[in-house]
Amino acid sequence: MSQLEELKAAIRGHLDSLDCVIGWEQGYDPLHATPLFIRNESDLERLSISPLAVHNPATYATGFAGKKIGMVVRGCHSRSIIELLNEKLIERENVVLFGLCCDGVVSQRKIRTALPADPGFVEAVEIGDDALHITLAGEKTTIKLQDVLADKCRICAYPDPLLADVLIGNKHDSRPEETLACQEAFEAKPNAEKFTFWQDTMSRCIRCYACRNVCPMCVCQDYCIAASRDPLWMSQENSPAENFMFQMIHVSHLTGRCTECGECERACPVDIPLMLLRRYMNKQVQEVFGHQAGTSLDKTPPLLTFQVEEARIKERDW
Amino acid sequence: MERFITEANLQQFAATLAGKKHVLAPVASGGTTCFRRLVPGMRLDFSRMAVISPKDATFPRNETLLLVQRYVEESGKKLELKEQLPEGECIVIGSRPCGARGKLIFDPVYETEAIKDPYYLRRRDNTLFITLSCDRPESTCFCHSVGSNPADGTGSDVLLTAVEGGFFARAITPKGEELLADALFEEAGTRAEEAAAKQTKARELMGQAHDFSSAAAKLLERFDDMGFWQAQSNKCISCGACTYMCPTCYCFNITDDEAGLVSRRLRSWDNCMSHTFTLEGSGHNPRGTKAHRLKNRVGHKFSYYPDLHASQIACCGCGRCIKQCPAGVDIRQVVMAAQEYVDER
Amino acid sequence: MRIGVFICHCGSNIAGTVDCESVAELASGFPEVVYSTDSMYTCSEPGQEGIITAIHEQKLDGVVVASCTPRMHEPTFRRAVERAGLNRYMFEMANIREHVSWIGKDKEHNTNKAADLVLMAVEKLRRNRPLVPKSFETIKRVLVIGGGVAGIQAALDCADGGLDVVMVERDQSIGGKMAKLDKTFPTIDCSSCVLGPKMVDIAQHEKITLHTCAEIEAVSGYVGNFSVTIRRRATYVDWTKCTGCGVCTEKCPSKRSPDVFNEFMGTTTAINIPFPQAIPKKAAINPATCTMIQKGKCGVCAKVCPVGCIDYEQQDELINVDVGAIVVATGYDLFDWHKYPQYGEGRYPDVITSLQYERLLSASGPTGGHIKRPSDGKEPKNVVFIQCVGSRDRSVDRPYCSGFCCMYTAKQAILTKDHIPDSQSYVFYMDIRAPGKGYDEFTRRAMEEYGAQYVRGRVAMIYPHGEQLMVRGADTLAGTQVEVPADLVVLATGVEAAQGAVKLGETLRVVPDQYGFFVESHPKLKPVETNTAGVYLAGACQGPKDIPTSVGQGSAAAAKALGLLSKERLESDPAVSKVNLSRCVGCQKCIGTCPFGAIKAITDRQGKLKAEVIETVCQGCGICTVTCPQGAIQLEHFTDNQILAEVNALCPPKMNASFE
Amino acid sequence: MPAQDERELRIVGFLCNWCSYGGADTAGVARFTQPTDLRIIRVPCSGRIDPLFVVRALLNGADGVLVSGCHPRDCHYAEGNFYARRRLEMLKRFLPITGIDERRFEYTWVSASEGQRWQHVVTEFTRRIHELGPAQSFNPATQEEWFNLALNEASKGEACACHGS
Repeated sequence: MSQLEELKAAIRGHLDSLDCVIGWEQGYDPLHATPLFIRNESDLERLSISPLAVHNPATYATGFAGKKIGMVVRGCHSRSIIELLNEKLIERENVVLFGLCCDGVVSQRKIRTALPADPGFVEAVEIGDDALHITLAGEKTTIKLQDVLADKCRICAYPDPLLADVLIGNKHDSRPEETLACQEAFEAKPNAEKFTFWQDTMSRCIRCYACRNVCPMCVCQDYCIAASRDPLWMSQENSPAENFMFQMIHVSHLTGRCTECGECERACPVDIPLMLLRRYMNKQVQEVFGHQAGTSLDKTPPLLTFQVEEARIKERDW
Repeated sequence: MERFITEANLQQFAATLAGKKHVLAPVASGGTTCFRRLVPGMRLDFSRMAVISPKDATFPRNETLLLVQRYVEESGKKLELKEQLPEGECIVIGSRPCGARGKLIFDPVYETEAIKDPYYLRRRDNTLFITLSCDRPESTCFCHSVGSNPADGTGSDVLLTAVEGGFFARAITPKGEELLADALFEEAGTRAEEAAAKQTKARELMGQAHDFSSAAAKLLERFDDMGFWQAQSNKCISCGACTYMCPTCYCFNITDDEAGLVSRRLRSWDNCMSHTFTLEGSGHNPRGTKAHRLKNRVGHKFSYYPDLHASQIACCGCGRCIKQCPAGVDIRQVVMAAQEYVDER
Repeated sequence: MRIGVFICHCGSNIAGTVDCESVAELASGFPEVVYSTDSMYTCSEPGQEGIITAIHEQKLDGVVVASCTPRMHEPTFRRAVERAGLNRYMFEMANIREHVSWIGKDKEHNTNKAADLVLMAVEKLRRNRPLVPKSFETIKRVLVIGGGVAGIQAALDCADGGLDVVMVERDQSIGGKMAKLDKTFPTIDCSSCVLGPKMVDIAQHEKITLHTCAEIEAVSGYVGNFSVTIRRRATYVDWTKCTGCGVCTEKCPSKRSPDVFNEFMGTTTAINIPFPQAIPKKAAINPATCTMIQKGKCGVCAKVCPVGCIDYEQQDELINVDVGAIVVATGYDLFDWHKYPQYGEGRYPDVITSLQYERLLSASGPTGGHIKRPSDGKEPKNVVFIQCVGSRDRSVDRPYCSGFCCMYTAKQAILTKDHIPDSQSYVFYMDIRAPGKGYDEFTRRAMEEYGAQYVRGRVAMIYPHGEQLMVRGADTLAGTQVEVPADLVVLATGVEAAQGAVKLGETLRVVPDQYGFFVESHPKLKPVETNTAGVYLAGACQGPKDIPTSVGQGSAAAAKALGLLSKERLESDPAVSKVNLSRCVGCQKCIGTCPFGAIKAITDRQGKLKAEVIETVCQGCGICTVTCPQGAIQLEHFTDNQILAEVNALCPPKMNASFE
Repeated sequence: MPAQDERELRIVGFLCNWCSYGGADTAGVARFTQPTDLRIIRVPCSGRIDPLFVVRALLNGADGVLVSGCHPRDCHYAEGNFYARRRLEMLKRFLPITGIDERRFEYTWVSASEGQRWQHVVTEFTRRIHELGPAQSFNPATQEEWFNLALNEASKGEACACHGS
């Protein structure tokens, strides 16, 4: 039985007791997937778990407060769920997790840039073991999966769900923590270059808040201080400084809570590499608090607690 | 007037214009193509449809309506208040027909008997569009279903069509003719036919248009059916990507900023998918859930606006909202679901 | 709003380096400022009247005063605006004295800075709103920590004033350092005769509950409603039965216990009553030296005790008590003089501390009141006193003056002559500090009537010289080196904060200074208050003090506690956190970070979880406001908007007229 | 002492009421001369200082931001500075990725009795900020700056090799 069929069978067994199960299906064309909310057998038939199925179902978890739902989760998604549980934002008995041992998902941005221009109509996509075969205007283009794998998947240390009620697929051997060369290269740049980079990049931001709303850990959403007039943290001015202020709010509120699912960067319509900020902050959190959000149950986010003697905070003397 | 311009000359034409005027054009930066103010030295990127529409030209994301400065003089305290009406001409190069045509949706709202928005009108009247017709329509494109086509010149001053070695240019307005008088444009020769063939092919690629004519009434029928809207909005994350990207969304917010001795009244884009859009002072929100908000967005474009304005659908079919939606919400599917809805009871 | 701005000259304190007129003129252009003026002394009667008149005449609904630090006169001006009918929170201060005029002389920069601070205050004030305090009941009981003379005085005054008092003493008996003294200066009256009756009063007062061998374990709550946990150490004697007969101490075979009360001038028994006048007069076992407890062998005291009160199994006991106010009177300890190499670092038994000398002088001391030197029990003829041992000395990090050593040294010189008429005293001193009533006369008597030789200079070394010690020092007045043979050397050991003061400070949220003495609210105007409301200081825990000053401060602290608890209800500071229920998403993060348990979860009418602040418990720190990501819980008077307005006033964002 | 060079820079201080604000008062009472650049915002506790206040000030154009609270263990509210320490440390560590020089932000502890220490902290921090010079505005201040920004090499290049290529 294929993994998909195995998964369908597992979901089928739970469907009656759940409000819905969140998975994926094909989106507006064969190259794009979209979240699927499975409520009945015909919904279930449309389920897809290809590497195109990228969305983090944990994004929707808090929206179903009080209802019991199922979610198909990859490794990174399960971290989001664990962090939500740790912060008591969802309840364990209200979620059934169908875990997928994951070999990585694609980056649509990379697919797009792998093609010389807008692709036009996508007629068909065939997913091989290590490549995507895309049919455009009758012509087949092949892209290696490895070349369009999302950044987070290239360095993923947790491909298998850390929490699941049903586990589908073969578990991976444990993987070392890795860093992205591009991340390191950016971090190593001089301040002036980084500053200019963010100035320019932030001038592209339209403050649509897709990064915020897609973030599974952003639970304020409707009450985000970026959009409120009381408290009034930000002007509605769409300028680099104000846009960056919002990103700083997001980073600040995610300190020690970000599970690195990469949804913010994926959702950004103008391709702002937000994960540069996330990964850097997470690295600091790891260094100072030895904490990685969503990797184990019953951990308090580091900024919500303290130690009288902080072993790894060296206070600067004067 | 029909002319031809080579790709290199078009780049130069744009650069020269940019030295003199405010030019908005699609530019690739940081891996994405956006309209931004062209600075001599930048290159136009025609390979992709710009992520954000050229709406900024006529309806900028930010607009200072007035500035207030406080100061003290010998004679006592002073307060200076300056209205900031937009000045200067703007030229958009490389908009697509959908984007250029989309701005027409604004007119019935901002120029009525009762209300004339001076900021909008000044910008509209001082902006020229040099539009590029589409030759590779995408899976998300549906301009043909909302009364347009990939070579629609409506709302544009010049329409460019890519032909061998450059672009065939056709002036649509007298101002467009003035632009084409530039020496960089050459005789069109036989390129008119080549362009026409390209345009026809592009239209054919789009296939059968969907008939949205029943949408207005069908959407109204579903107005009170919140179950329908909840199902449709399941995956929506209630962000503003769709509205900010949309060439036809014209909602704005006005906020006053003040800091110390300076204050400012700012007009900025607003977003009906946001909770705060309809949040009332009392704390009550008539559109408290994303289902309410999606209903409004779709309803407004395909039902309420057409009802008020000669059946004109407030959507230009550019597909940006579909393509850029982080959750893959497809407005076509939502409208069709309402059109095809069968009451099972 | 209609805001009035008042720029204070503070005489020349501010006006000397700030152009107050131009600050006032600039301020007249600030948003919503309708009245702006400068005045000589804004805090004075006419200054305050000026504010009140302006409020009435200009119909002001907010006032900014630019003057000294708000930590000084904010309450004064708040009362003034209240007298004029405004809410006291519709007032802001700009600190242009401590933070401007006093720290720089550049008038132009100072004036600009003052104007900035005023603008900041105006911008904050525009976002203030009237706040009304809530009232709550108080517990009419006072905790006194420390049973020395300051604590005794505070406890008796509180109890006489009608309050219940709980006294906690770390040692076995109350009495503190004073109980160890023989006589007191400048009257040479018997210390225990003066203190004894007061100690008895403590034991007998029906309003006073005494816990000795006890320390403070934990304190929670807030002014008027503290909840205190006291740890009472096991004494292995049931004090409800012990009559203090002393049979056990006579029979105890373990006679090598260190005699703490006698400053280790000898040994005592493992079970003992520290001194005859001890209160409570109960025996206690030193578990470190009791062979029964250490080795399970002996049990003599249990056998001889006529009432059967010995309990070798006794455990520490935790006692909980609720109090409305706390008086801290933990006193001092002596500086460890062994740090000084020149005094022999403890190699010479005849170098002792002044307090040990007191025990030698005392009739109830180890020598029965006869001065016998420790080495051979001989009566010393030449006694050398060295002052400032651990005082006024940066090299041992004790730069402060311990205050009363000059006086007790003079007293001890006089008493030496009284005890041994043919003796000669020498005093090495730096300066004589004798500013109290009758004090200087007293030191003169020591020199003139009792012939004590005062040598102005420091001692360089002490070395053995036959049976004697040779004290070598400088006589800075004569400009020579002197050597004095001594039979006994008494060190006027300086005062330092009591052991454990820093830890107690953490428990009480009272800050110790760098030497461990507790910091008072204001060095002049609030000498017994602390920054924690309802916690007061008495005696040497705040800094070195002699007996009359300690007693006076004990009474002062009692007066503060009595004054506080004389009100039926107290008003809580309304500058506490408040939840905007419509913004709260019920994530409960604030509940987790509140140090006071002042936030609880509630369910609103739609069944949604929300946070709610218990106003009287909230202390107004604002940790929750930063914890809350959506800004739903705001600390009143220090809201995000108010602080952001100050930030924006100081560094205004560029208001672009046009964009890219 | 005037500012260390002729021009004053904009330094914002956030001080807790009980310790550091008192320490600054103590310094004033003792007439400990300090540079004039710093302007102090009084808050009840360092636990009230949202790191985002610091960010707001920096993005508004502050040349430096100094935060000071009670020494650890001495917090008037028992725990405020423990939270503050974690929050502010993370901010300080985060700043380098933004290109904002993290030396423009500092946090420290000064008690109410440490007037001299306060003088030292202010003097040293002000000196540091003057060495760094005026901060660059995050929003380009002029049209020309906008243009230069748009043309800047950094903005043309990709964010990183794996991002979008």
